Amino acid sequence: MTTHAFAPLTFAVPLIVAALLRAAPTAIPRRVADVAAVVAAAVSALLATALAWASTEAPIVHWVGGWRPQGGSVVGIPLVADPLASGLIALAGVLTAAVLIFSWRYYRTVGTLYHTLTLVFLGGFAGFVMAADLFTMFVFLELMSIAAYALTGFKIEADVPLTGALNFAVTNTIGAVLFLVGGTMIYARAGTPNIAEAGQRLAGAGTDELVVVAFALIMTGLFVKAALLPFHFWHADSHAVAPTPICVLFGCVLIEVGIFAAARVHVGVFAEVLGADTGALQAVLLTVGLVTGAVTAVMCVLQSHLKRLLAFSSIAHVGIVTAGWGLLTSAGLAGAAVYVAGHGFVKAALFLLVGILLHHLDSVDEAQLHGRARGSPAAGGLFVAGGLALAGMPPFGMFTGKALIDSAGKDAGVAWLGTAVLAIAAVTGAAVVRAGLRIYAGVGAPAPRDPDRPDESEDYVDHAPARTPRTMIVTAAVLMIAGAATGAPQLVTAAEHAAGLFVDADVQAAAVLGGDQAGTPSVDRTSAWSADSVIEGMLAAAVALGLGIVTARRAGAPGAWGTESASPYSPVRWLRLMHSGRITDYVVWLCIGCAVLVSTSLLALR
Amino acid sequence: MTAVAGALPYVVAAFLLCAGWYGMATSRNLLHLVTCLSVLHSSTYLLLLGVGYRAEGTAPIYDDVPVGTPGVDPVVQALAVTDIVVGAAVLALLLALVMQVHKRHGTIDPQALRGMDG
Amino acid sequence: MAERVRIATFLVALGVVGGGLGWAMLDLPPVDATAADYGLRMIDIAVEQRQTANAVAAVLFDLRLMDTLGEVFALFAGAVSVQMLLREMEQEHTTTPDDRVGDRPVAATSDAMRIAAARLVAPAALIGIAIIVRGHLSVGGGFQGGVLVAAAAVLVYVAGRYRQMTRLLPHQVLDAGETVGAAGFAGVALVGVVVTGALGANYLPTGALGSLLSAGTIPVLSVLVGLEATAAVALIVAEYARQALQVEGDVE
Amino acid sequence: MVGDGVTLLQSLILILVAAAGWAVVTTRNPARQAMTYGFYGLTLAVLFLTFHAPGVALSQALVSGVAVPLLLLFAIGRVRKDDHG
Repeated sequence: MTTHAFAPLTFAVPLIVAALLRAAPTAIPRRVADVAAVVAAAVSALLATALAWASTEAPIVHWVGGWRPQGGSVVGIPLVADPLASGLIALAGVLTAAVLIFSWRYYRTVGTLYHTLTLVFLGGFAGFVMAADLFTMFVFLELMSIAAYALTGFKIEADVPLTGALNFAVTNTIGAVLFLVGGTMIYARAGTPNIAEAGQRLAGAGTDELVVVAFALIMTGLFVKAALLPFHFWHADSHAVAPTPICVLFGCVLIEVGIFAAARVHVGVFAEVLGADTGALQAVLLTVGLVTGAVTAVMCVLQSHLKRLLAFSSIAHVGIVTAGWGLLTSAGLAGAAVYVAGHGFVKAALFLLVGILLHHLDSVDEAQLHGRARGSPAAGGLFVAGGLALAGMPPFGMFTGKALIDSAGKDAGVAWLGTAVLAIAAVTGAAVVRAGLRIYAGVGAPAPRDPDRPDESEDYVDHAPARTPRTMIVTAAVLMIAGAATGAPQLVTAAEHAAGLFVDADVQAAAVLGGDQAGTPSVDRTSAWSADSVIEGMLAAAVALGLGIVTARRAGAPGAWGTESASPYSPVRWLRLMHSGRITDYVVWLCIGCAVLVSTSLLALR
Repeated sequence: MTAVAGALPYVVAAFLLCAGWYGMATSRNLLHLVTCLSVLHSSTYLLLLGVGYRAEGTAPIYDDVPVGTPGVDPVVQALAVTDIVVGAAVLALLLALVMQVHKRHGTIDPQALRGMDG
Repeated sequence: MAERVRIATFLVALGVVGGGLGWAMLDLPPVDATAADYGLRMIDIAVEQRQTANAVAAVLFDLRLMDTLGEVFALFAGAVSVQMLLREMEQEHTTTPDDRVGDRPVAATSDAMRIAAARLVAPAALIGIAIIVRGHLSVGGGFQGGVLVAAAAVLVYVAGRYRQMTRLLPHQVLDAGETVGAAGFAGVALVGVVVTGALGANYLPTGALGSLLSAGTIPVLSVLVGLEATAAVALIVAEYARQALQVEGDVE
Repeated sequence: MVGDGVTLLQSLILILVAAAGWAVVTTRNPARQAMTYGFYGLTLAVLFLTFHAPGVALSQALVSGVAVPLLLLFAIGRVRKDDHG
């Protein structure tokens, strides 16, 4: 068996174990099911890592069913494993394993359905990332989403707004439909659903309204998944409902995969046919990314519900990732990739720390938790370190990722990009630092309880060990260390190389359709670790720390950030009103966003 | 005229998509909203089959027509079947969620349901 | 957002989206002149290289098996989700639905309808099974047949009662059916990796066009999908029926 | 013949589908809507038959014509019972 056969196993293994576990609850002891699920996720991660390792020179292609192209035309569905795709699956696999380990003491009452759905999510995710075919992407997008919707609504007995799960499911289904409509239009024009082949044929036929509108629809669909403004509402709402471990998967890989898929479809299908003017598209993507980042960074600061705070922070960071990709250069994409890796581990650790708080103190509300976790200095230290890492402190992956995006921005003539990214990251970091200081150190005045805010409790926790189960805190610490390791210079080099492969449509097409690879892609090398970048990173961390301390001291006092402003014209009030939690409003926002993307694309790209 | 008539399936598909969307935005009942989502979803079935249709083709099933007769595109048909199944699965899940929302919050009027604000 | 402003904004946006869609679709090749040579090529491959009369089945269970893998697991996950979301909550009494609401029975199905339904059960199930098994030869396949078999189970419900239905198809059987269907599908596909190095490779002899034992793994996979679809649909319907019929016992 | 490709019959069914779809959206009473939806699903199934897609038509008829209305009615029943129970 050669390495290419690993590609289908990354999703087939979790799926088959999921199916077997489904009927298992009575047949096998509970602990066996726990271990089997973790092993399945870990195997998927290992296979993906091996693929990433083996595909550094050229993408590895596996033809499902053995249907290689016949007579120069595609027949089957190719799974394309390159280091970026495989790396993303490896990240998801590791985090899924961590989530399942963390959940060992959770959720006894529902047998193995929780395991089953978590593994189906991973399987759908891996299939979605691997498949270089528009139709297959749609099916696996839906598969992954169904598992995610169900996991969101998992805590039907807890006092949480279940509408969050519904909002998630409805908006994302519309997104998937729009993706399929766009994909079908491409199929009608190019005569093939294969990404590489469609790209070549479109490039030959030239652009018109059809191609441009299909592009806008596909991007709308994927941006809904990526939770970019104004499609982001579902993300924070889902966090108010979903079990804390599941939030790890949502915040760290689910929304990021939207950007990955957007990049893959853009490079494969649209880059050449829309290529005449990358400036316009670059401007659109930078705007979308940075506006998303700025608005949700503010929302992040306004939250006192910890899971929602982290959710808005995730969206802000996806905004940064979008901006990195939006430069449409390999250097920008490399920065985005490193950023995703660093963010994934750190954010996962933060969510698990919140899970521990919930486990002990039955609350995820910053105001209610004020000073109540003084007894856990280790957890508090990890929490604040996580905040600083989000701000871009060395040596975490977000530091190197940001440095790469910064220098890529300068090369692409967007010199201010680094500053904008720094500001967004510092603000989201400050919010986490503030919450950490208030909860674990009791900084500032305790806030009066808001009677409208119900307590949340994780009803399925086995009640209730006095000490934190070691699996929980150790998992969080290990993830934080992994987050620091993603800043290693070797990973930067590898990501630059991988991004060079990824954005070169010729390399991708050669791997899928055969033919000669036109030389090795040029790779820009930046040294992410320079004196300047380290100083900048420390500066960002210092800003986050300072802001965090100031806001922590002032929080709870009247008129502080985050308290309801009296003025009807206050922008903060408008922002809050926008996040109404009503699905009918979100449907309208989705339509507005889609209309903006369609009309801008028609004006700028045609 | 011919171009317009040839595009009629696509136009109807686009109409169904917009109609479903409109119904969702104006809905006052989550069961209604979910059904409208299903209408929006069904526009893709029509679009897919429209794209694969050829008047001179037969159904791509050669049990009682001779092999070699031109057929219509089987790929979009297979995907339409898949799409219908996936749509049904999503719908079943959504309706289950609606029942739970009603149990918890006592209403399924989306205007009356508020999540956590801000 | 004021309601009027909201709707007006929405209609403008919807107009832009719809207009853009319409404009783009006029650029589509008119129906009847499609350029999708990909799909048309599939027919030849299905018949010549796989001895499969039903090209749609060949696409579903061989040429583009990966899509169907996703579909099978989407249905699987859908049923699991419904089961999980509608599980009995601790506050609810676990009363078995007995087709009564409060003191009065659920609107009894009329005798004529019950007899008609009872007569339809067997034919529906048989036709369903035939559609599943002959998926590679003629119209339909595992999914359509599976829904039909599940519909037969629903007819049992119409003819008799909830209890008969659950006695005929208890949860454990349906759970196991789902596992066998989904895991079996993925398993048959995985054997392909071992035998030929490709997921879902068709490693069984393809036989002669038109015979029941032809087309290699295609009928096997069709049967597994049929099992999965039957179990999933029956499970979903049973869970819903339980919700609708459950005697109110919620503790406030 | 109206134009190349789409026959008169198909055009008529297409218009019926559009009308039925609009009826589903504008029927605000869920129980009635379930029935309208079933009808809409069946018109789509007939349309797919004329598009030479019998397999899709069969799926569509079974799912939209039977299964989905059934689920909708069960869900409506549950919600009503909670309201009046």
